Amino acid sequence: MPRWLFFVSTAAVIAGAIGLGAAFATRPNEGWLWLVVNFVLFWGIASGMLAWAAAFRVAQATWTPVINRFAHSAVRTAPLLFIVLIILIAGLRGYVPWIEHPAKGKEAWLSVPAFAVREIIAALLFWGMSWLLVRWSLAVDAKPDVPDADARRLNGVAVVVVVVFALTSSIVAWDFVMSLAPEWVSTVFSAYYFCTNLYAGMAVLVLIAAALRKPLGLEDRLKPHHFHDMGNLLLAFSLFNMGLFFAQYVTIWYENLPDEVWFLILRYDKGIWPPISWTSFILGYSIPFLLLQSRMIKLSSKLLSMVAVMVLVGVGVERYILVVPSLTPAHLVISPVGALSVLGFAGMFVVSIGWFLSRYSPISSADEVLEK
Amino acid sequence: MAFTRREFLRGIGLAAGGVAIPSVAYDRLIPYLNQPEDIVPGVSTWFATSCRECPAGCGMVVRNRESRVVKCEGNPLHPFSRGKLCPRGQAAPQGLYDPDRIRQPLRRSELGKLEPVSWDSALSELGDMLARKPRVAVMTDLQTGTLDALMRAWLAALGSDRLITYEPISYEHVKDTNGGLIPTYEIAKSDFLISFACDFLETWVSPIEYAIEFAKMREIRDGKRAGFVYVGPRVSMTAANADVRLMVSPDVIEQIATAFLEGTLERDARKYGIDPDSAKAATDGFAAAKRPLALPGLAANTCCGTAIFNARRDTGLVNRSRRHALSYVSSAADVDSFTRDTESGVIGALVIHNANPVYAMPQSERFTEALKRVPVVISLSSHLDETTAMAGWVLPSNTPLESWGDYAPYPDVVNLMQPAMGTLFDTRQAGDTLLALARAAGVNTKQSFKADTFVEYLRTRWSLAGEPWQELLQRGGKFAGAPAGLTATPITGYNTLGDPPVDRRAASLPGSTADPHFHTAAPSIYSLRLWAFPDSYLYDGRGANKWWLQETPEPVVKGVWGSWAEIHPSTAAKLGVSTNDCVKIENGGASVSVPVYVWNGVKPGTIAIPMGEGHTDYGQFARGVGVNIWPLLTEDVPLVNVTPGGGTQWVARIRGSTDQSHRAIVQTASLGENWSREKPIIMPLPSGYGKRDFYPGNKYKKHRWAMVVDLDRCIGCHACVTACYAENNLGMVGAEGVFRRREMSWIRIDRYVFDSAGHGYDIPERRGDAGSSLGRLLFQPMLCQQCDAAPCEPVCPVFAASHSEEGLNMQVYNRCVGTRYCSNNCPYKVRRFNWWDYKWPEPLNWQLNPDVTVRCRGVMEKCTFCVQRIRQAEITALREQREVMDGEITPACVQTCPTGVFTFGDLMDKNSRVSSIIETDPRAYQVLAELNTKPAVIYLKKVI
Amino acid sequence: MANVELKRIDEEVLQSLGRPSPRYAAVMALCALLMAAGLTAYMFQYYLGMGVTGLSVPVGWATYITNFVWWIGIAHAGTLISAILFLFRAKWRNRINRAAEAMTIFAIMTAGLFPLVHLGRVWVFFWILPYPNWRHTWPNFKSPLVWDVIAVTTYLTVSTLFFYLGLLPDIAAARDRTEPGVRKRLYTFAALGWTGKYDEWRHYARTYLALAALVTPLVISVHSVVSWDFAMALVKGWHTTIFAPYFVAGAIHSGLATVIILLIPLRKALRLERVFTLYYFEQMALLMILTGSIIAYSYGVEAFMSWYSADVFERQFSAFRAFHSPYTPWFWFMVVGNCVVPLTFFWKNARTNWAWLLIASIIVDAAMWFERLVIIAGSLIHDYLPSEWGWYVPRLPEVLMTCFALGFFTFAFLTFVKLFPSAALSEMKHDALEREEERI
Amino acid sequence: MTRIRGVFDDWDAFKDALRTLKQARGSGYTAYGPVNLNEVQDLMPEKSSYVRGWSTLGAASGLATFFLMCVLTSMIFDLVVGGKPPVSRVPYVIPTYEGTILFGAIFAFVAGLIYAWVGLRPLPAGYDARFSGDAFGVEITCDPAEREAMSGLLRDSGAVEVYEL
Repeated sequence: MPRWLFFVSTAAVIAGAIGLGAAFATRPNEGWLWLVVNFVLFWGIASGMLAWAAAFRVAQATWTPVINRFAHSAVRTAPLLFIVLIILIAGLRGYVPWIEHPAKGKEAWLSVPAFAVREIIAALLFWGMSWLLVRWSLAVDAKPDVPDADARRLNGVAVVVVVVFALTSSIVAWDFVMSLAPEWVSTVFSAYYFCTNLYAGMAVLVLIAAALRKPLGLEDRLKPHHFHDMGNLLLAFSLFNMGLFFAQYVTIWYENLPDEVWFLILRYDKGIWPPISWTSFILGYSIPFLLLQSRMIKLSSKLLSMVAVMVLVGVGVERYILVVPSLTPAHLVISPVGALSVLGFAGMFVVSIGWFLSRYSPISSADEVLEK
Repeated sequence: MAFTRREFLRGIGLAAGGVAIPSVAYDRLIPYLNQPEDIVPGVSTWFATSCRECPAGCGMVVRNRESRVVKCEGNPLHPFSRGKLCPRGQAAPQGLYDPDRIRQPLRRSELGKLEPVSWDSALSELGDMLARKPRVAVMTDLQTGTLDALMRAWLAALGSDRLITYEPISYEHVKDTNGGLIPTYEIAKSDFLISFACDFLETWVSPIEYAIEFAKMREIRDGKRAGFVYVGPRVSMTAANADVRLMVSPDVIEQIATAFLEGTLERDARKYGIDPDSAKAATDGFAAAKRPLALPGLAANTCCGTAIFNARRDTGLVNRSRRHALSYVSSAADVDSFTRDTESGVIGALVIHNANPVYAMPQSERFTEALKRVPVVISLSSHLDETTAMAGWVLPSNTPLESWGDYAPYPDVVNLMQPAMGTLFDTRQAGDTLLALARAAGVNTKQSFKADTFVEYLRTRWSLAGEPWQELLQRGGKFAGAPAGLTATPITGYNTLGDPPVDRRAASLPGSTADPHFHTAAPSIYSLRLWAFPDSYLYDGRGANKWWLQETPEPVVKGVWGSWAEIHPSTAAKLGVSTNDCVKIENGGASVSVPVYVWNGVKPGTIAIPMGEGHTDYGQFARGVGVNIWPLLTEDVPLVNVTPGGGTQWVARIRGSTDQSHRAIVQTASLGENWSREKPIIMPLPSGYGKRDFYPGNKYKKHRWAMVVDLDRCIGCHACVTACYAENNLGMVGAEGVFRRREMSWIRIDRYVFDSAGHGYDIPERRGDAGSSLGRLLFQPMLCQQCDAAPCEPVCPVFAASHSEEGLNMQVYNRCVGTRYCSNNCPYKVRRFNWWDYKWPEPLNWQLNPDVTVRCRGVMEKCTFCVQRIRQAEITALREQREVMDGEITPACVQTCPTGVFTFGDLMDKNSRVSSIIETDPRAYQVLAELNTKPAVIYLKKVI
Repeated sequence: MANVELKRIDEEVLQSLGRPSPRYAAVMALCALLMAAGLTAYMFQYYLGMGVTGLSVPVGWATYITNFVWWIGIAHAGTLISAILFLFRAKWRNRINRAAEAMTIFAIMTAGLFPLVHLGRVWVFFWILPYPNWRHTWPNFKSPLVWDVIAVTTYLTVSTLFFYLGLLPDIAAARDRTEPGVRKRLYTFAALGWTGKYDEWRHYARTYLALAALVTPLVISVHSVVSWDFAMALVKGWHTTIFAPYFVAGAIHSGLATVIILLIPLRKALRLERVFTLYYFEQMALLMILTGSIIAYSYGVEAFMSWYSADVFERQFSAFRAFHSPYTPWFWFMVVGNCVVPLTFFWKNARTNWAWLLIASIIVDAAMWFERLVIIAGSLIHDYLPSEWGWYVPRLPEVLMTCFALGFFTFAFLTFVKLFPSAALSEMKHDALEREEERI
Repeated sequence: MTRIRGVFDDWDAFKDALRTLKQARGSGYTAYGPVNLNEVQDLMPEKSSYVRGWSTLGAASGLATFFLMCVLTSMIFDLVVGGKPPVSRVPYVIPTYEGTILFGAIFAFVAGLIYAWVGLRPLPAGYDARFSGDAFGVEITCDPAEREAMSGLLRDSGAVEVYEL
């Protein structure tokens, strides 16, 4: 990876560490808050990327050997996320409301041990499977050709990863978002979470592809039509996610049931949060949807990566909106500290995938054969 | 007792009597050429008269629109019914408009068919016959006062005195145990009531009166209320209202009474087959009581038990000086001897008036045979009932709503009757017929009756007593202390053949004869105690020709349109039958086959069947529905043989679970604790919407109608349901319709078991409401909640369901396309769909309320809070340039409820009664409040 | 040599337009019979009232609405195959899309009948449509039923346009290969004078792309809207936010199954074995694994959430549906049929076995129908007030109307495949040439 | 001006012809064929098509129309149902969405037909039925002088038949 990027991201990491440290030192609950936000965001992106790799593999997509390998790189963020998860579990008391006021009838599910157990199992399962996927894909690179056995086991694990991705993302959604507002229930929410993860994941893939196209000399491997296709996927998912969002919103709006509405009213209807929420929605979904209508944008890696950045910002702010208001309904929590922490995580993220990509060949030969 | 202006107007029947109003059948609206003096098109006239649907004799005012009777309501001036009516009273117009009424005189031809004949020829022929001085007898239903006097005078004139006042349910044993009369039980004064199988809230003697008194007695005064224990084999509606219900076999009721007095009840609980806890509860209540009072049922031993009880603990609450008219019913002995005479052929001519012994008489076939031996039988009934069907001559009488007369349920209460509309068919007053017959027989009526017509006779009789006729007529009768000359003379039975009065008590006291451990040593599974109870609406069977009564569900089992036999699951297990299987019941040579309904609301070893169904005649609504168990009643509670088999037949019931499944639908507050609201009331007003609502709700300009329903007062009598049928032109769906869950009632009485285990996943059909004995029942009137955020409204594609600016959920029939989405989305399921075009066979359609649309097939309908009455009041107020007064608007259900469950009013008016109740009463809650529909019907918790 | 290949394609496909065999005719006659029966039943309902159905007060919707939802679902696969896969450039769609699209059109028509059939006063159905009128009354655009009307009509219109556009060049091909006569005149008319000029092709391609791009979001939205008929209500078992994606997946699921059911006999009947080869069926089978697992996910989440919600109604209801309801057997049938059966397609020799393909698809379709019934009637029989719990059993008119739907659909489809080329000629030629490219 | 048409049964020959024509003339020729392939489109003189623009326009108008319909009708007929405001934006998204697609599609279709000049018209004189089946055609519009050269060009690039209209 380019040195400048390395330095920048290391700097970011340090800044973020300082920021979070400061937060915990001064206002611990805020520190926890930011930690949760970052976890939800980056777990989402990383798992989304891997899910793409698996999905392309399952679909036997013919145009993605490079993109798949970029996606594989997300597996390197596992240690970081795992550590954060452990910290979060250890510090549950610091931010979840259902420990001092147990939610009636939900004690079985919303209890510290249950929480810890299922989260750790989920993490092990997902990252374990993804690790297998990546490892087996790398193993193929070493070989001159692709033995059927390898191809088959790769397909197999890919399917597993896709399934596990859906389940584990759902659990993360329930535990780190829904459980913060214990009375709230929405069946589509978990699906919404992992679909937006795929969205964000694709955005990151676009960025990586745009960034590393020249440095790795992949001009002939990443033709405009690759970006066009990725752009179309972004387009499709921006619409689909808006659809899911609307499905949830209209359903809850229509019957106005006290248990359901509060979560949405707080964020999208009354009080201080709606401006932020709607901004994130428009920035993350609506505007990209409109921009991506244009073939020209989709074909150019530069313009497309701008859209991708927009998407990531939108989704990031949305994650913040999903987490924070449940804990501090009355007042906004916006501080440089928070910004820094996000920066820090972003830095870690870049470092880890950079490390991966500088290690391994950017072309997954297992998928390459499919092109032929 | 305060009146609103409206009520008062009703009270004084505007039409001062005397004018016979022509009844015209329009097919189109044509303005009057010359207007009858007292008919203003579009304005109703109210006539005060007396209800004659049962011997209770409640006061009634009848609403007449364009010379047609359209609705009956209680007479607010009446001393004991106080403006309330029971379902039977409400259904009176259906008797009047019964499509199968006898429309002209009939005589039996050689071929044995009844064929039309003109009055003149009938009278002349019968006159000749009577002139030949046969031994004449008259058999009538309970009549007091003028008609009674006339009948006896008429008999005398024809040289006879055989007048039999026949009431199938004669309260024989109540009389026997009270020195030959039926006293008034002043339950309101008592503080502990024991009912020995006495269903005084449905059918017993004077249900409305006792319901009102009951409500008074049950009022909570400084955290206390009078206790009520029911002893009996079946959960009747009355039993469902008891604090403690002692489910015992009919045979031990008398022992229970003594056990109470001797305080051995708790000890011997097991012996009597009742659970010790309830026994204890009952005993404690009794011990604490200062003025306990027992009420006798129909069976002999219940009466004996009561007699012993009231004698030992005499608290002066049994008022024998105020005897009920039913005291004058001919005793069984008289009927017996009369039957014997008839058999012996002494009776030459028998005039039958409204009595129906052929249908309703224990072991009736004996009487039927006897009747065949009477040469001339003349029936004066208005309906072709079984007895009339056997008569040689039918000289149809007017129904009570078309008749003059008087009726004195108590010495101090004499109701006057006046026609509320002109005669519908070619029928006459019974009195006039009698007079005409006498004249035809050569009697000079002017001399011997001082009158040529019955009206004349009546008026002379009253004016002799120097009564202000007009005023009394307007008030509906003479209510304060009857003056001399008007008291109905007591009749103590005739034994012209001089045989001594038989004491039938000894004969019919299974309690005293049978072994007291009877219930423990279970009877052979093939012989059960038959507990025949008068149906809440059909009574002894006389209501069966009115479909409102057929379709109003029995309060507890919810059965309609037919008979069923209630048996306990354990008994069912022994018999090897389940709900809807038929069993054959035999006794005294008669037998019926009837489907069973298995549930735990009845004592093991007992089989309970309602009376009143199984008519072979009596019109299209009665004929062939259910079974008639009168022939089986060799004694009060006979042991009958029950054989399973005979196929299956659906018991037409309004089904659904009685199990609340922890949903807190009927909420309860326990007596003696200090109550508080768990949840605040979500007002159906803009103030009810807060920051947890997505939208702002409705704006109201002037009114927001709302209702308070006091569950603690509801006894489940269904008067409101029938009133709604009458007021709002609800269609008849029949047995199949009810079976398919298509009943049209806009208001229904749900009932839930209080201590339900919560295993409420399926409907009783498949669970049979198991469990040894049924828990306490809670009644809940359920009608459209007029929600402010109504789920039914937004889903309608065409705005047929929308919200009025007075807060009502409007249903625009003309706009409705019938998607039924609103009904699906109504959590209270109070919307009703027109599955067919419902028919009102001529002339039943004459009763239709002209203020209410008749809905066509394919549209949804629902409770409107009687919007027509609301508009009426608003218009009146407008005309008088004032605001609508609180309490001025009374929807039909509110109007007729005997116990005052409902309060209707305006929420925008902070001082209205509804507002203040909702504000202050800690028992107030909303059903399914968690759905945030903001209902405008606020319930007050049941007090347990 | 390209043209040999192209000629072969023409011959193979166009031969299917020949005179129908007796057996073929017999099947159509049977369909006609079913339609007649259904119409008779409907006449009774029309003249007597909704009373002839098994509906009641707790259960206002059942078989009719089930049919509506089910047929709309069937329709989705067609659009999916022809539009979405077109956008994803999945080659394998190109042969089956014609049949699939035809299926879509007829399925929507069939579905469209039922909202009318279930109306209490069908003679005023047009009050639901927004049209200017002297009464100044308008439909309620907040009502899911109005959304339905708009969505379904849009869907019918757009997919018909899309379908016709795809058909255009093939009609021309047929036109040029039929002897003068009625058919020829029909084709000449329908081909709108298509000459195959490349200027025509250019605009044609853009239009096709535009329509495909529009119909894709449409197809997702239509079944979401249908699902909102239920999700908007507060009936337990209806009111849940996941319904939109869940119903869409279900729709495509049953749609794919139906395509398989239709094409397996068709390829025999029309001797198109070499056109509709096993490969295409395999692809659809694999797609069904995906849709099936989405449905499984939805079932799971719904059940879990009803427990998690700790709401007495929710918990009791899902327990009721799974264990105590009269529909319980059907509930489990739908779970197995929709989620487990498709999983067998993981095994190559399951998805390459004609018999199993057919059987599995039939199971899936049936299961999907019962899913709709269990959701619609099964929820209504057990809502908030126990006193109003009921049950539902369909009665003859409903059964016959369901038969009518099947008859109508099959009849229309069979007529179509005899009238127009049932495989996309131009697309197949396109593939043929591209394959040639690759060979060189 | 005369029109010369060459009929190709060989796909590559057809493309060669077009290639040469593109280099030689760049315009004044067109082609016929049973299938549409991008590479052929690339060899054609004319490339632009405004169908998409029309479709976008239609979509926009559909959006406006349906949203206004919802809002205005509920202003005329302003009934509060279920406590929801007469004009509530959330549910109106759905008709608007559908309307957008409906109009977009209709516009696209009509525009497509009009541009492609497909209409209910008799087939042009000299329409060659083979072009809808297995043959391709190249048609050159040139002035009579070039006639020989052009037909030669077509023959050389492998036309099985060359004729003049």
